[in-house]
Amino acid sequence: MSTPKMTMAQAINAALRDAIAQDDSVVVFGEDVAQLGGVFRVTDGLHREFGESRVFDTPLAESGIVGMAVGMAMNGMRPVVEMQFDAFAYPAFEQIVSHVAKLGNRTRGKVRLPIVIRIPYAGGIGGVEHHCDSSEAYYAHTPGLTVVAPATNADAYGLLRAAIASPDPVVFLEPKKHYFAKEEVDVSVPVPPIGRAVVRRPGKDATLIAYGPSVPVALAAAAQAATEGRDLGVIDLRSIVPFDDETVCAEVRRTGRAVVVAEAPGFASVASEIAARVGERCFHHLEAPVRRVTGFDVPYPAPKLEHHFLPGVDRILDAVDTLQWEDAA
Amino acid sequence: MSTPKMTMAQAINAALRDAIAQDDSVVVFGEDVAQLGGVFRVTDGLHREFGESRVFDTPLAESGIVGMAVGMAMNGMRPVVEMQFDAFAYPAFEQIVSHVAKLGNRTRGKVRLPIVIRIPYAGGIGGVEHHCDSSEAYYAHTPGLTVVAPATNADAYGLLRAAIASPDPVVFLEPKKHYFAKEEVDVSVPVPPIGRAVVRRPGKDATLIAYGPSVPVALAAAAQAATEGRDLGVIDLRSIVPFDDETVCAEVRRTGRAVVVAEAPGFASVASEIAARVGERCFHHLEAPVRRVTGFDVPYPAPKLEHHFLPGVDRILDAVDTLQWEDAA
Amino acid sequence: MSQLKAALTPARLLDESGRLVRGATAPDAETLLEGYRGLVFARRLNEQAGALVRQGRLAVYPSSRGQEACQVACASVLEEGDWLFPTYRDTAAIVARGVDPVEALTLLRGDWHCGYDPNEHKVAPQATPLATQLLHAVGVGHAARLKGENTVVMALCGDGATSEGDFHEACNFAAVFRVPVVFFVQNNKYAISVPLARQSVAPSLAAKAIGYGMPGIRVDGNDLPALEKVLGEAVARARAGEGPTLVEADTYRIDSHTNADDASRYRADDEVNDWLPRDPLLRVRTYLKAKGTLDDAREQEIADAAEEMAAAVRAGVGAETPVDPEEIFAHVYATPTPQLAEQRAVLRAELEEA
Amino acid sequence: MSQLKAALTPARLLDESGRLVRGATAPDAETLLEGYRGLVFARRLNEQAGALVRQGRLAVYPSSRGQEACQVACASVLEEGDWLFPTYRDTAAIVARGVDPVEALTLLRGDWHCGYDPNEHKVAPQATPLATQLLHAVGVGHAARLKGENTVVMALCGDGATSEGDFHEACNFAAVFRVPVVFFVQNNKYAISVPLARQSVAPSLAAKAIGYGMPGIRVDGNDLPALEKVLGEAVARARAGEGPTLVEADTYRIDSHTNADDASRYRADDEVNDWLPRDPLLRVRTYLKAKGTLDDAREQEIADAAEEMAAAVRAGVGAETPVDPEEIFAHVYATPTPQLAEQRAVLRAELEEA
Ligand SMILES: Cc1ncc(C[n+]2csc(CCOP(=O)(O)OP(=O)(O)O)c2C)c(N)n1
Ligand SMILES: Cc1ncc(C[n+]2csc(CCOP(=O)(O)OP(=O)(O)O)c2C)c(N)n1
Ligand SMILES: [Mg+2]
Ligand SMILES: [Mg+2]
Repeated sequence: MSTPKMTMAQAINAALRDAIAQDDSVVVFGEDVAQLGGVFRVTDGLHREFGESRVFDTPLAESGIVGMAVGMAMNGMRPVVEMQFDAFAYPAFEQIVSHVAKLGNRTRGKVRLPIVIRIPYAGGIGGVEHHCDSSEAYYAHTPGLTVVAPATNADAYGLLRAAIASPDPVVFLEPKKHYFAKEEVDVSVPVPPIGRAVVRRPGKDATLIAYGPSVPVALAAAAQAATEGRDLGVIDLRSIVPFDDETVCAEVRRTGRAVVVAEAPGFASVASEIAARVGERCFHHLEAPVRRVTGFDVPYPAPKLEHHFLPGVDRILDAVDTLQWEDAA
Repeated sequence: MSTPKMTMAQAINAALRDAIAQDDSVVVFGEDVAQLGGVFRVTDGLHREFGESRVFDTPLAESGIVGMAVGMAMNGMRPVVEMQFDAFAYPAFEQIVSHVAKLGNRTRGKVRLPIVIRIPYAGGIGGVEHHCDSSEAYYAHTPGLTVVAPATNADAYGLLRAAIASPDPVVFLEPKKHYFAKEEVDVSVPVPPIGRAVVRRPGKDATLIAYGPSVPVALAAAAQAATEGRDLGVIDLRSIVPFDDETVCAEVRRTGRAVVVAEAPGFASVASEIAARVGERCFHHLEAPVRRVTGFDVPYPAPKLEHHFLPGVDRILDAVDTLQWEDAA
Repeated sequence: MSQLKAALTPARLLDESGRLVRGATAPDAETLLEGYRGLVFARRLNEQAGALVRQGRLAVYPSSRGQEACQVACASVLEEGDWLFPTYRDTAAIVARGVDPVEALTLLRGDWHCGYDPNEHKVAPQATPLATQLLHAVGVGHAARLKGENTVVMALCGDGATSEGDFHEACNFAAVFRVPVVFFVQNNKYAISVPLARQSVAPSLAAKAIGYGMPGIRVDGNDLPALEKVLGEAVARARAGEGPTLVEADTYRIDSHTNADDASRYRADDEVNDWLPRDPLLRVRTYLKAKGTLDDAREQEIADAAEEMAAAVRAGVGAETPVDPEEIFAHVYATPTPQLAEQRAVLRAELEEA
Repeated sequence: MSQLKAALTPARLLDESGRLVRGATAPDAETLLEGYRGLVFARRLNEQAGALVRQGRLAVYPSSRGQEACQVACASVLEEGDWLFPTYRDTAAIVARGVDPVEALTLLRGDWHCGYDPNEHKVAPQATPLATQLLHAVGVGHAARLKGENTVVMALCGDGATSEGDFHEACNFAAVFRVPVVFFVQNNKYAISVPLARQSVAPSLAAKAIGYGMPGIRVDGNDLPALEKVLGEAVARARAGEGPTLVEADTYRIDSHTNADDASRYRADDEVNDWLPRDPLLRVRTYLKAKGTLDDAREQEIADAAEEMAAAVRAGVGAETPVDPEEIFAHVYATPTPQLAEQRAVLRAELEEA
C-alpha cells in the first residue's frame, strides 16, 4: 500500500483534523478559517466537520486573537490560531512577546500555555508587500517560544501534531510557497520530537544548514554541486528553538565547511545565530569561515524583483566556492 | 573653562532642547512627556519652555503614538517620540516594522520619515517585569531602521542630535541605568556621524565588543584584566545599524581574539550578528572562537535575580580565559 | 438623541429607483453629472482591471464594484491641498483624485510597492496592513493643524478594519486632538469571508463615534449625492476646526474579495442579487435621465472618455517596463549603509556574470 | 435613550455624607458591614505597603487609596469559580479575593513576577502591559462558555488603558462572542500624569460600550453599595448568558501614581482636597454608624483584625526569603531546552566558584 500524496496545506489540514478529533481541548480560530477554510484552504472543511465550538472565525484583530488564545489556554484549552500572513502577526507582537512567551515563567510554571500560532510565512509566491516576510528571528530571539519551521509535508503533519501536543507555546512557521506542492505523507509515522534536526542529504565536502523554505533550495544546490564533483550535505533544522546543536556540530565537524541558507534578511537573524554558534563550537574543525546566504537587508521586494532577493542555487554555490578549497587536501 | 557634568537624562534633555530650538519641525510627544517631564525626567522643562505645539502628551496608546508620528513626518515634521519603557514599544511593533521601516522604500524615497523613537531600554535598575527588556535585536533585524545605542552621556547628546537630523527613522536606545550618572558633556563638540564605532580602550591581547549599557561593564572587565596582566581593548559600537565593520575588524584582526558583550538574550541577537560577521571577516586572524557573553535565553528576571542574568565582569573574564591562551605566543 | 439617530439611519437623497427622497433638496444637476462621469470611470476601471487580471497582466485586483459611489464621493469632496488615505480596495478613488491609473496599478502589477508619488496628489500609498493608515492620516492632519495649514484628511477603511486596535487609537487621537480628519468606513458587509455580524454587534459602525466623542453619521453608500453631502459636511466641519467625523457608508461588495477569492464559499447568490438593483450608477443615471441632464450625446461622450481611459490602462499596464534589480537597495535608507553597498555589489556581480 | 443615560450619570446609593439617596433601596446592613470590613482592610493594606516602600522593603507600590470601594466590590460580587483579572494597582482587590497579601506582594518585593498560583483563587497575575489582560479575560470567559461552565470573569483596567488598542479588541470580541465578562474601568482621572481630558473627549468611558453593542454603566466609584449593585447585576447578566458589560467607576487616585511619582508636578492640591470628603470608607462608616449596625465594639474588632493582617504583611514581607538564582531557567519551558541546560550549568559553575 503506497502512502498518499498530499500538499503541505493538506498535511496541515490533516494534522488539525486529527488533533481536533482526538483532543476535546483543541480549538482552531482566526480570520477566515471557518466558513472559507482559510485563504490558503489550510482549514478547509474543519468548520463543517467539527462545528462552531471547535473552529470559528473571529473579528479582524490579531492582538485579539492571540490575547484570547492566552485566556483560553489559561482555562484549559489548546488553541491553534492562524495569523493570515507573516506581517499580519505584528499587531499581536506585544501579546506574543509579553505574554505568550512569558506567562509560564511568570507563574513559575503554574500556568502553561499550550498555544500554537500558525503563520504562513516567507516568500516566493509573488505576493505584494507585507505578505512575504520571513519573521522567524523576532520569535526565535524571544525566550519562552518554541519556533518550528517544517520543510516537508510529512514534517508539516508530524511537527504540527507535536506542536499542538506541546505544553509550551509554539510559533509554527509554514513556508507558504510549499502549500500546494504534493509529496508523500505517511500520517502513521510517529510524531517527530520538536528540537531534532535531520540530515536530509549526507555530504562530505561541506554542510548546508537550512530550514523551512530554504531546505529544497539547499538540496537543489547540493544536487547541482554533485554534478560538478562537490559533495555537499544538507541539514534541515526543523526546529529553530530548541536548536539541535548536536546534529549540526557533528556534521560540520566532519566536513569542516558550512554555509547557512535562510530567506530572512541576514542581519541579527537566525542565520547569524547559526553562524555564530557553529563558529564557536566547531572552531577547530573549520577549514573556512562559516558563510551565510540570506535575504538582503532590504524590505521584501515587489513580485517582479523577489527572485533577486531570495537565496537561490547560484548564490549558494558561489558561497560554497569561497570556502577556500585551494587549501583543501 | 571646564565642560559641565550632566547625567545622561540631562544630556538627552539638552539634545532635545537644542533640536527643538533650532528646527521648527521638531516635535516631541508621548506618554507623560509634557507636564510631568517623563517618568525619567528626560523631557523635563521642555513643555514649559516650548509649549503645547512642540511638546505634548498623548493618549495612552503606543501604536497610536508611532502611527501618528508617521503621518506627521509625511507632512514635514520631525517627530521625536518616547516609548515609556522597552516592552511598551511592542504595541507599536506593526507600525515600526511595517511602516516606519518601510515607507521610504515603498515610495522609492519620495517620502522619507525622519522619526526618532526613543526607548529607555535594558536593565540593571531593579525594575519589575516588562521594564527591562533589551529589545535591540527586533529593530536591528528590520531593514530600514537605524539603530543607535549610546554608552556615554556625551554620545547620548551627540547621537541624538544626529538621529534627529537624520532623514531616516532611528530607534534610539537609551540605557536607562545610565540616566542618573554624571559625566562631562561638551555640547559644542561636533555631532558624531551615525555608523562609526569608537575604540574606548586600546588593547593588544583581545577585543571586547560592546554597545549601550554593556560598554562600562566591558571597560570594567578590561580594567580588571589589566591588573591581572592581560591587555583587553574595548570597542563601543554606538550604532548597531549601520554597523562599523571597519573599526571592529581592524581591532579584531590586530588582537586575534574577541568577546562580544551584550545584555539581551543571546539567541538570534545582535551579539550573534557580531560574532557571525567577525567570524566571517576575520577568520584567518582568529586565534580562538569569538565568544559571546550575553543575557541568558530567559525572560528578564525579577529584581533580586537580575544580577545573575546580566553579563558582569566575572563572566566576561571567564569567557576571555577560554580564548585559548595556551596556544598564544 | 439625534446623535444616535444619525449614526443609525442611513442618510439618503436618491432612492433605489433614482427618485429624490421626500423632503430632500435636489442636488445640483451639473455637479451630479460630473459625479456620474466619475461613477462610469470607476466602474470601467474595475472592469478593466479585472480583465487584466484574467489576462495575467495584473497579479490580483480587489474590486470596488458596487462601491463606486463611495470611491467617487470621497475624492470629489476634497480640495487640492487635502490628503486621501486609501486601502488596497480604493484604486478607483485614487484615480478619481487624479493619480494616473497605470501608476496606481504598479503595486498590483508587481513592479514596486507604490507607483505614484504620494506628495503629487496628496494620496498616501494604498495601505495593506488594515487600519494602520488611519493613524498616519491623523498624523498628517495633526501636523497640518500645528503648522496652521487648512488641510483636511480623508481616511478610508473597511468594516473589518474597524475591529483592529489601530482603528480605535486613530479615532481617539483624532477626537482628543480635534484633528481635521474624516474617517470613512465603507461597510461592504464582508471582510474577505467574514460577515459584518461576526465583526460587530453594535447597532451600527457609525455608533462607535460616540465612544470617542465625535459625530458618527451613517449614509447610504450607493447614493452618490447623499455621500457627497455627508462627506462634504464632515470635510467642512474638519476644515472649520471642529474636529473629526466618523462616516459609515452602507454598501456592498458585489465581487469577490479579490479575483483569487471565491465568494460562493461563504455567501448566497440571493444576497448579491438583492443588492444589484441598488447599483450606485443606475440610480444617478435614472435620475439624470429623468431630469434631462443626461442626454444620449452626453452619455456617449462619457462612455467614450471612459473607454479611452481603459485603453490607456491596457496599453500602460501591458507595456514592457524594465525593472532594475539593484533598485531594491536604493531606497531603504536615504544613503545606503555600507552593508547595503556590499550586498548591492554581490547582486551586481551576479547580474554581470549571468 | 436610557442606555446612554446609564452610561453618563453615575449610579449612586449613598451620598457623600453617608445618607441613602432619594428613592434608593437600602442595602442589606450585614452585607454592607462585611463590605466595610473589606474597605478597612484595603485601606490598611495600602498604608502598610506604603510604609514598607519607605522602609525599602518593597521596591514600589501603586496605591489604590481612594479606590478601595472599587477594590472591595469587584471581588465581593464574584463566586468561587469566577476569575479576576487585576492590574498592578489592584493588590487590595486580589487580597479581598482571598490571595495571601504577602504572596500578592512578591512582585513588588522583587522576588518573582507573580507570587501566587493563579489557579488557586482564580486570580490572574497582575498585569503590567496596559489593557493586554482584558483579552486574556475574554479568553477565559469564552473557554468557559464553550465548555459549558458557569464562570464569570471580572476584568479590571484604568481610564488610561481604555485608549489602548487591546481595550477595543477585548470589548469587541466579548460582545461578538457574548462572553461572560465584566469590564470594570476604575476611572481615577489620571494615567500617571495624564488627565482624563487628554485620554478621551467622549461623554463618558462607559459610553464606549455603545460602539460594541453592550451595556455601559457609570457608577459612583466611591460608593460601595452602588458598586456592588451595578457590578452584581453585570455579573448576573454575564452568568445568565447575556454577554459582557462595561462598567465605569467614577473615582479618584488620592496618592501619586506610585511612591516613585510626584503628583504635585501635574495636579493641584485643591483637586485632591475636593475628593477627600468623598472618601469611600467614611461614607459607609457614617451610614452604618447612623444605622447602629457599626458599634464601637465591632469597629474595634475590625480595626484589630486589620492590624493583625498588617502585622502579618510586615512580618512576611520583612522575612528573609532565599531566592534561587537557578530558578530563572526552571520555568521558561515545561522542559528546559538543551540551550537552557547549558546556560544553567554556566551559572551554576559561577555560583559554585563564588
Ligand atoms: C493587519 C491585517 N490583518 C489581516 C489582513 C489580511 N486581509 C486583507 S483584506 C482583509 C479583509 C478586510 O476587510 P474590510 O476591512 O472589511 O475591507 P474590504 O476588503 O471589505 O474592503 C484581510 C483580513 C491585513 N491586510 N492586515
Ligand atoms: C502598554 C503600556 N504602556 C505604558 C505603560 C506604562 N504605564 C504604567 S501605568 C500607566 C498609566 C496607566 O493609567 P490608568 O490606565 O489610568 O491606570 P491607573 O494607573 O490610573 O490605575 C502607564 C502609562 C504600561 N504599563 N503598559
Ligand atoms: Mg469589508
Ligand atoms: Mg487612571
